Amino acid sequence: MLKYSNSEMMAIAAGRLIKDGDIVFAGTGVSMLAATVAKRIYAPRAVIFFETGGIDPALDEIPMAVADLRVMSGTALNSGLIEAFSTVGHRKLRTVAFLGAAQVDQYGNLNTTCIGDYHRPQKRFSGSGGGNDVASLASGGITFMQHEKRRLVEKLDYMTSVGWYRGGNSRQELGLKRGGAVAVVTNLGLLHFHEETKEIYLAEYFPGVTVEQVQENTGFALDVTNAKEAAPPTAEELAILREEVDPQGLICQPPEQ
Amino acid sequence: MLKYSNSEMMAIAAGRLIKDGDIVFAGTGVSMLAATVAKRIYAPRAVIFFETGGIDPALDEIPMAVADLRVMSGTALNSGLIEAFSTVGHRKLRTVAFLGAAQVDQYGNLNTTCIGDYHRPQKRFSGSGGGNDVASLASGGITFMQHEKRRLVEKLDYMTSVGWYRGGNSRQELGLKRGGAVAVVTNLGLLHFHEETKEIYLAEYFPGVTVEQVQENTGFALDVTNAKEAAPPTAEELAILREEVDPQGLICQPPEQ
Amino acid sequence: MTGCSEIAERLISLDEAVEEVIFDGCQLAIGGFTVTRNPMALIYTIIRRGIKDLHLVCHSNGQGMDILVGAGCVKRLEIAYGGNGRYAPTCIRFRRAVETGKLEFEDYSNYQMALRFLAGSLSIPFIPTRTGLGSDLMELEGFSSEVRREEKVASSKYARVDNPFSAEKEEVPLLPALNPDVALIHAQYVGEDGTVRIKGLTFADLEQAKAADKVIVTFEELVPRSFIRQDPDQNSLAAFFVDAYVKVPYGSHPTACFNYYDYDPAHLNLYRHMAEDDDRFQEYLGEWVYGVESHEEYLRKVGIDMLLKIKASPGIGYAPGLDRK
Amino acid sequence: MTGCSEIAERLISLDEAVEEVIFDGCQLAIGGFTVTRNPMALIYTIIRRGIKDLHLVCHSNGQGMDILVGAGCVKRLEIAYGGNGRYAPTCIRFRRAVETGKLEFEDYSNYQMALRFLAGSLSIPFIPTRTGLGSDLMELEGFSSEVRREEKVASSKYARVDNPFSAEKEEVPLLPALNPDVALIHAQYVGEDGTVRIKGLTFADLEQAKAADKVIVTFEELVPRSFIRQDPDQNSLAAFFVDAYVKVPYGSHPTACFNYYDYDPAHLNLYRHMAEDDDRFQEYLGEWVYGVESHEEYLRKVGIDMLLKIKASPGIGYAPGLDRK
Repeated sequence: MLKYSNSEMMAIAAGRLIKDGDIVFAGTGVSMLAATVAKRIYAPRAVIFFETGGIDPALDEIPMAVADLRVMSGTALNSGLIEAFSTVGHRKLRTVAFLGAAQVDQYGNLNTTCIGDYHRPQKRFSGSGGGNDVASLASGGITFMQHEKRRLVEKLDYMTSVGWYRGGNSRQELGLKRGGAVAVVTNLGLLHFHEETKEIYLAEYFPGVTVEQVQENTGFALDVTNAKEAAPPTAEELAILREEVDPQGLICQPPEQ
Repeated sequence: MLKYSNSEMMAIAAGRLIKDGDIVFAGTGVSMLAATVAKRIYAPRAVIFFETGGIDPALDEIPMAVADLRVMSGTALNSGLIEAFSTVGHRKLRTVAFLGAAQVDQYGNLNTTCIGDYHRPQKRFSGSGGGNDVASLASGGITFMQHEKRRLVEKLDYMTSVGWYRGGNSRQELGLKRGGAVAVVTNLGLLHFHEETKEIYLAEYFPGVTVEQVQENTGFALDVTNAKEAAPPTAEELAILREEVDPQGLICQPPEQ
Repeated sequence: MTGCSEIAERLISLDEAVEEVIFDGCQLAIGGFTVTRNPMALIYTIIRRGIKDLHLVCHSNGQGMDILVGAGCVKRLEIAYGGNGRYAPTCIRFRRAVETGKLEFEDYSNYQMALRFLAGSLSIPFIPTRTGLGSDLMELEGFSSEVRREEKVASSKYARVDNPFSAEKEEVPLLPALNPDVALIHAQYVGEDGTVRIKGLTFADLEQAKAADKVIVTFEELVPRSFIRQDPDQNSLAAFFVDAYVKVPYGSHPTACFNYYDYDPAHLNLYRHMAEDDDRFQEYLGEWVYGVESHEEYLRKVGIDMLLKIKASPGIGYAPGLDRK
Repeated sequence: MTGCSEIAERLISLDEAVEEVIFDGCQLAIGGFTVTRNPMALIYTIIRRGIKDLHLVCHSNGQGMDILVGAGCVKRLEIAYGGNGRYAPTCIRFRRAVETGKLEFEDYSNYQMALRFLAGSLSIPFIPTRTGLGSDLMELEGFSSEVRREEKVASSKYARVDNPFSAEKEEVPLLPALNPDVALIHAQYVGEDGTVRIKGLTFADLEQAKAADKVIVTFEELVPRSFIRQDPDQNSLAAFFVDAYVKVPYGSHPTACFNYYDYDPAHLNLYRHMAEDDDRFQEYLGEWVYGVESHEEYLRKVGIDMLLKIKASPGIGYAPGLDRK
């Protein structure tokens, strides 16, 4: 059996969600790998771009920040923030945004701002950045996070970015015309949202993970009725990830032998 | 005595109004010549630019339109309309706009839209273009026109661009924070505006023109109490205009011998 | 990727592009400005194919707007400036159409129209402006209240709102965003990857393209991926904004295209002369539009002598010494 | 014109620029984004000169923002993102200052801050947005009502207005424009005529510069007029927007400058380590800011070995193979 690490599984599971032709708004870290794996395997016509304005960079090396020089090298076009964000929200484009978060709730809303009181937090994070913008404007959002009770929570300490808001039609009623949370990819599995209620549920657990383990690490009661085991990474997926996408191993360390 | 044509006198009289360091928003025709003469003689640090976005072009040849390729050749910077117009209105810049018009009234308001009813005019002109914008935003506006009774009128058929509006402080009260009409340059002389009332008056009549002639060709009672004769073009001014600025004679034909 | 163009399926002919994208009654924005980079080849094709009832949204459009109006393709026009510089201080068929009541028209200023396209490109419903105050632009509406109720027409010409961030009362005019059905752009370069590069001034072309539902780009030259990606700071529009590409050398003749060719002064003068009279204008259309089967035939009519005369000089971008009277 | 620089009188030193343009309590915007093109040399000079009570307005600023906050120069902060990418997912001195209540702060999103600078650059008082709806960005204000009454602080974080162009009721959020007292920009090229050219992504630098009352530009290289004017489509900012120029090679170290040098991973890691502890951070400032008399001395401390390691490869723009762990 192939050996692979947790973050490799996450990158590949998320990559499989990208459709050919999608405009993928990538962050750094695992989400960048997911986008790049997707483009090289399942979605050759996907276009990767960054909130900083670099469209379709060569990505011969992995960027360490969205403003890394590597996101402006070999691109189709370099522009500014206004152009980048207006592209994410453009009605004629199917744009998918990758997001990170410190907390997610059962409607896919995200916190990247703080733990505790906003004005005097126990722990302060980086803030929205482009997170709120892409969660508001993109056709769909995919979030990455570690699967922990304190991270998958009933109530966010601060709602930085809106997913399905309070479920049902509440997102549309806010005036957000499209988009919403597509999936949450954790180190334990893949979570989707019910079509009508917009409540989160476990769609897939990764090989080696049990449903109980997922439940134990979730801060609210999780619907697991339709959960099935995810397909493990294929040899091709792993080879591309390790040899082409992140050969320096900056993001994903392969598992210890 | 030096011979010169009417349009040469107009270009030079207007050029003399430019101060060193002014950002001059030029149109085509005589106003372009005025700006270029000014830069080559009185105001070497003046910057000429066009509403289309070309800043400080080489102007080795006279442009025939503000979108002429000659306004984008040898420039410091080529941009778009948004950048150009936001520059005209920038509070840190002293910007002077040259304008043309079919009609002007005694407060320096301009009509470049139509004669007769707006919806079914006897004569339709090109419309505002950037005229309203620069009249609203620039630090000052200088208008060129032929001196005729039907052009210097008590009431405009259509107020395309605002000068001093209804005089006094009425321009500021509209919400136009700066600017206003600086001068009207006609083929007969130079008209300025009273500091308080903002009413137009004859400041200078060109050599060979009489005050009576000016009055006869004006559609309202014109204050001529302070009028004096303008200094004729100097040999240097004419030489630069004819040899450097418009050597092809596209705008100003020198007088017949 | 394979050496072939990545945009092969979007690289179509003038007729196909007009057939697929433009429809009777659509709201249309055309790139360029007065005598420069008008998408003329597309415009001739629109006329030839008998497209009608267009709602044209322009800032300062000259040649392209005037011939569309003159050929009877335009029902409704929003515009800041209808002129061809010294070649026609007011566009003649435009003037005639307004004076004879043949056109629904609305006047804005140039900056205002550019801001309306900007707002459309940003997907915001309106944008404030500091111009227009006190003028008849804000006092008089060209469109009737019936027209105001139609699709793609803003419900009012302007709106006003009190600045909510100001302590004193300050009324701010708002401009309605524009989101045309189609934008037509002529560019110098398109890469094999579909990236568009416009050289020289861009006017409001990029805002128009990003504001529109569909975009057709005609271009002078198809260049390799390696060329267009060598300096991506210079590029203008990503491939995902473009719905159809048509390679059309001299595609903006008789208007100019920076670094490629100057405007054609003889043709602009001919056009003005022909436009001055209704019958002569029909003759002009017959000879230069309806009577011409392809862009290649059009260029043969213009003739190699003129194409050489207007050829732009490298490093200068226009044709120095061209007789422009 | 004479071969000498046309901007000679505006070409001054770092100390002169800070002395002449920046004042205690001023509202300051800094260009760049996280680990790229921060105007670090100017920022070190600000710290060294003891400027205080700054009102910093940022979108996603990393290194430059964090060291200003850490050095105690900042009283008030409006920000979308405080991070250095993988080198510090949350900027450490920023985090500490917020957690210990040492900072007046207000959160916006990145697009919102960029739009606020855009509105300022267009001289319009506000601009609509489609983001923020439903989130705590719009529910919670960081600034107190006292702070809201102070100069250069918008009277409210957002406003809402009914879209006057919509038949159905539709509430649209409005963002207040930003017009900082000063913007600091680091660019690759300045021409002898004062024209500024930024290569690679420009972030919100141009909007910040045009929104500000005063602009200081530091740059890598002063280039001849003939060079900067050869392709003016590439230029970023006209000379009349710039109040002071300072030539500072490696002026954004340890952040990156496209085509010139990559970020310095060793220095960013060192900074993170030192920033994690209050005393260590003072040591860092002592060694790298207060203890350094000039930018040249700073570069000698960085050392030629590192400057060669981070040197960008032409045609790629960054330093390939650089150890970035």
